Amino acid sequence: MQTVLNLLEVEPIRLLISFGAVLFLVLNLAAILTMAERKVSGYIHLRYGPNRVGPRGLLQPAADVFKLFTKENVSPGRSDLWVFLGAPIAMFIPAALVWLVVPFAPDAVVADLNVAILFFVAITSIGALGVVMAGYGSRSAFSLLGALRGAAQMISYEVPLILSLLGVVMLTGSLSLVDVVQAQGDTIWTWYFLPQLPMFITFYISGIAEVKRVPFDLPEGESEIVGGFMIEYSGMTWALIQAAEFASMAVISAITVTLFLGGWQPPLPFLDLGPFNWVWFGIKTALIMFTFQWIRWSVPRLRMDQLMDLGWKVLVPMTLIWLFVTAGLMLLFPSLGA
Amino acid sequence: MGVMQQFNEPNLITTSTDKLFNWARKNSLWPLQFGLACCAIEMMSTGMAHNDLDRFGAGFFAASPRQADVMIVSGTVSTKMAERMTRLYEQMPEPKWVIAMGACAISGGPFLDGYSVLMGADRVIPVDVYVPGCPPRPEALIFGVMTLQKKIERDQQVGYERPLPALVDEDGTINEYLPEREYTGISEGKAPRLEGIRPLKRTYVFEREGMPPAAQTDVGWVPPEVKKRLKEEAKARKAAEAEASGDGAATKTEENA
Amino acid sequence: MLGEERRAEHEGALTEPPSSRLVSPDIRDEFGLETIDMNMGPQHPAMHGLLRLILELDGETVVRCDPVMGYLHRCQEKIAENRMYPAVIPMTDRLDYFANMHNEHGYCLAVEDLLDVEIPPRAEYIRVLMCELMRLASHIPSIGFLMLELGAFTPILYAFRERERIQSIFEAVTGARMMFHYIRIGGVKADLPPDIPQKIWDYIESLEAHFQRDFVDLIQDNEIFISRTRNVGKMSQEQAVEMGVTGPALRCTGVDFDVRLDYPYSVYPELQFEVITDTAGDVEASYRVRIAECLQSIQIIKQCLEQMPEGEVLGDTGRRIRPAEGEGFGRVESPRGEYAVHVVSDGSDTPYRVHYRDPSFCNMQLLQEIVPGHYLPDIMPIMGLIDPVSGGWDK
Amino acid sequence: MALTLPEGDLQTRLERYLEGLDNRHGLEESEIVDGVVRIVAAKGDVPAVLATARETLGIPHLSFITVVDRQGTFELTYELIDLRGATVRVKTTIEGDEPVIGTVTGVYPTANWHEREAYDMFGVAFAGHPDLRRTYMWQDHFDHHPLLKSFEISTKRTFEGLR
Repeated sequence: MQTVLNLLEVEPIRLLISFGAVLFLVLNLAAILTMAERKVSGYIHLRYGPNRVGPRGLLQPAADVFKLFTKENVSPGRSDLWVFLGAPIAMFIPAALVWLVVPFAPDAVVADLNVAILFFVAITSIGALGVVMAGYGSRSAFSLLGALRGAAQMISYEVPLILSLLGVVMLTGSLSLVDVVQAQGDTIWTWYFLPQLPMFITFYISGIAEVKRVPFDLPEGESEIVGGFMIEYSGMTWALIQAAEFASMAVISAITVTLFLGGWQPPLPFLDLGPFNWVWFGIKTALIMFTFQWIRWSVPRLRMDQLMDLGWKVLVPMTLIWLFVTAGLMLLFPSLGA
Repeated sequence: MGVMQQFNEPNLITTSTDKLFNWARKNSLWPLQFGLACCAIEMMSTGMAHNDLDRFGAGFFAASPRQADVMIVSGTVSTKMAERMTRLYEQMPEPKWVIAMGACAISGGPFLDGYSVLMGADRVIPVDVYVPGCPPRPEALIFGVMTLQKKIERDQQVGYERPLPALVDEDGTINEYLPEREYTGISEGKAPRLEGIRPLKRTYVFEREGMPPAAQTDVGWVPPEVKKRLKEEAKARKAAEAEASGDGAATKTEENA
Repeated sequence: MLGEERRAEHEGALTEPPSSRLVSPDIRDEFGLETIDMNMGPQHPAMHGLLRLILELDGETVVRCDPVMGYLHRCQEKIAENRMYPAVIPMTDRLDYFANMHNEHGYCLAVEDLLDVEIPPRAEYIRVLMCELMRLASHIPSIGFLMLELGAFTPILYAFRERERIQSIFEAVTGARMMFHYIRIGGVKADLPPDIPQKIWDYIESLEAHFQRDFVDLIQDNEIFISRTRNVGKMSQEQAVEMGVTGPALRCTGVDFDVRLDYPYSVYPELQFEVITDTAGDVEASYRVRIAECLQSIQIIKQCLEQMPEGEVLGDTGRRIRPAEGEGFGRVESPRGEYAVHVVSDGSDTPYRVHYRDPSFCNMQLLQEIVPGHYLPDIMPIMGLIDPVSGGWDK
Repeated sequence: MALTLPEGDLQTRLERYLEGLDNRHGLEESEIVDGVVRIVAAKGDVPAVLATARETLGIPHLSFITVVDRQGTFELTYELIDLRGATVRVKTTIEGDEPVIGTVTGVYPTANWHEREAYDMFGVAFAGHPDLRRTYMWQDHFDHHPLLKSFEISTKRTFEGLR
């Protein structure tokens, strides 16, 4: 037993095992989130949602996954096969990779990089590549439009997303996510979402845009371009795209919690659970994801030009102004900085 | 499924995987979002809050045929639509099922006499479950979905003989197996023409400028000079044909001689 | 008018006319720009049935839009020629399947025009009552469909909850949920069951109580809804009248044409109601017209229930309906606009010719007029503005 | 923007329409029956009559065009309404096996699809129509005009067969 625990201390083995655990979590997360999505939508729609498969319908995602496993995998006759089949993988890998730097608890992080925020920014922006590959590979007017929309949207919203991170980086003075969480302290009013409120809102909105959910789901646009870039995918490739979407949604929630809502820190000092502080992280992430779903079922979709207006004319100026305000305040009161 | 089909008869592996996959398939039947006519409204009602089809795991109406498992043919199928419907059916990945909802999709229903109405969806695609009614109540459609679930439960990968249509004697013995209906024809091109009706002469095809190719086969009114030219061309063609057939007859007689 | 202040507040937010987005073909050639052809439909989630649009797109801007119909052509007019007069009524149910009662009513009016039959006043009131319930059951889902096509999923479920309740009333009265065959030549099939007037009254009261909450407060002031619908599908009065548009799509431009008032039929002259108009002529205006018309329908239903006389419900038409040679016309205001029927009789017991003027068919001509210049996603709210029904335009 | 709809008493308006049309064109029949101006015009006059109705008399709306196949002749009914209670019904008859009549799309743009429908169902050609395609049927699959009386569908359901 002791040897096994010692083995965990050895760096490459620890990394591999913890990465395996994270991958397992991510893959299951997609299933759990589809179920949550259907249940939440059910309650918003005044209906039950799945309740026949297993207790209270909890085995529904299992049925969906096994069905998709055995579904025929169609690729259109004129598609660019390698690009077509590579796209879901190119979408899934970045979504899963970002989990490497998410700190679940003080010691529970796969890789505590000192450039974790840069890593997050770099990896998420690869996701747009997968969308473009899917749209191009499918050879369909609908998916091409979806891919163009997706690329434009994800690249545009990358800018406010990164700019809104900078306030936190300035306050912390570090690019490590563990440092960011530790700098926020264990009381709810010292978390960064209060001093950085405009940045928090910007990050939240551009986060929704980054993961392509309503009201920013233009690349999919079910009632316009019938699923957009994923219109031609079936079976497992489609499931992989869905898994990537849900994983990236979860990762954006997790990063929001880490940067602005104090990560694993309890809201008040006496609620400190010690080694079980990851429960706080889980609760906060779930809450953010619930708000994503709440928005999903409540508002209509924007149009492309309005989306660009919002991104470039509202969010970017707002973050830039607040960046200068933060910098000025830090110059005036040096105690603010870490 | 290639691995499984190497077994000649059912064994432990095939039966247990059958159980798992049939359970998964029957509990996750995603219908294609394919509303044809009046029945589509009742199909929508079925998916809505009062009759919540999502309870059975069948509530995700897939807009793209690639992600759908079951096609609910909800309404009258016109001959113009039959080709599109067949194409949609072919675009769906295996395994796939079809529910014919309503009298029109079963037999043509009240529009049976119509000149552009297909007498039942099963003339072009194989149908698994028929739900009668005009339109069927949502409860009836839910019953149809549950019937389909029972059918899927019986499915086997190996050792399952599909029941063939047969002529059966009074005592129940099978007299003669009938050939299976082949579903070809419509998706390859043309819908079956109505027979026994004299084609009228007052239609002409012409190409319209500035229209995409898909719309160019439609008919338009033709100015008289073009009409004249078309008539002359047809006459010339007919004359050429007559000449050719005359030649053919001549050669034939020569051969006989 | 609902939300008039907010409109003033937002004025000038989107003043660019859609046609200015179009690049002229010369410029396109000069810069080597290419357009793409795209087929939308017939199987498409937002096409209200089986409509195929051949689109030419310049980026996301629609250059040309060509609707292709006929995917649900069910030979209604030919079949009607081969059936006896009463046997055509169930076929008209299947024309515009969101306005079944109005279709029956229009056809019966046309045949009664041929026959000169006396219709009992109670039957007239029941007809109007049922038609207005049908209008509610059509307008409320059409608001839901508009939102569904904009990407919000929830309103359609709330709308169908109301439709389900109205359908249960229909089922109690007529025995069917959708295809009623209730309005007959000379009256209606049967009297209302004794407890139904009270049930309708209770339902209408409850609908009035939560209508504002479910369909106005939830939608009207949503910033995204406003930006997606304001100045989208904008048309002038001349344009609308020229293209033969009727119904809410015409009234949202400000032309107060309503068959119920201008070409009065049945007992509408005895009832008090307003013609709802709006001035903007865009999708948002049509939404507001539909909302206000629902409230008017509620008022009409209440008046019908209060004023309904006792008596017979089916006039005497004889066992075999065989009108003299001639022509009959019927015109009603269906939820989508002016629905007219022209019946030609040759003295036999089958009509010689039946022609339906369906509002969906005529209103759809707007598509090729107003869609060019809009962005691709704007087609969906414009379909919501016209709100056509497949069975109607294809007959 | 604002569109002016005809005003005044219904009866005076009807008389004005009747007079206006009667004075300008040689009509075969013209009368007022039950609040409807009923007019029978020669085939060639129809576009001109409708142009007068729209341009001079200001009747804004063409409701529908009905074609009736009288086996040998075709009877066309143009129903115009002024959106305020008055109706003008213009009838005409086309002889012959290949009916042709002038289009009214220039006068009433809404006639576009009505004429396409009439062409599809009856084969009545409208000379000068900008886009005379079939609306419902396909040329590839179907080369009949189905509403002609010469085109028969399988069953005719009347009392005649039952008694």
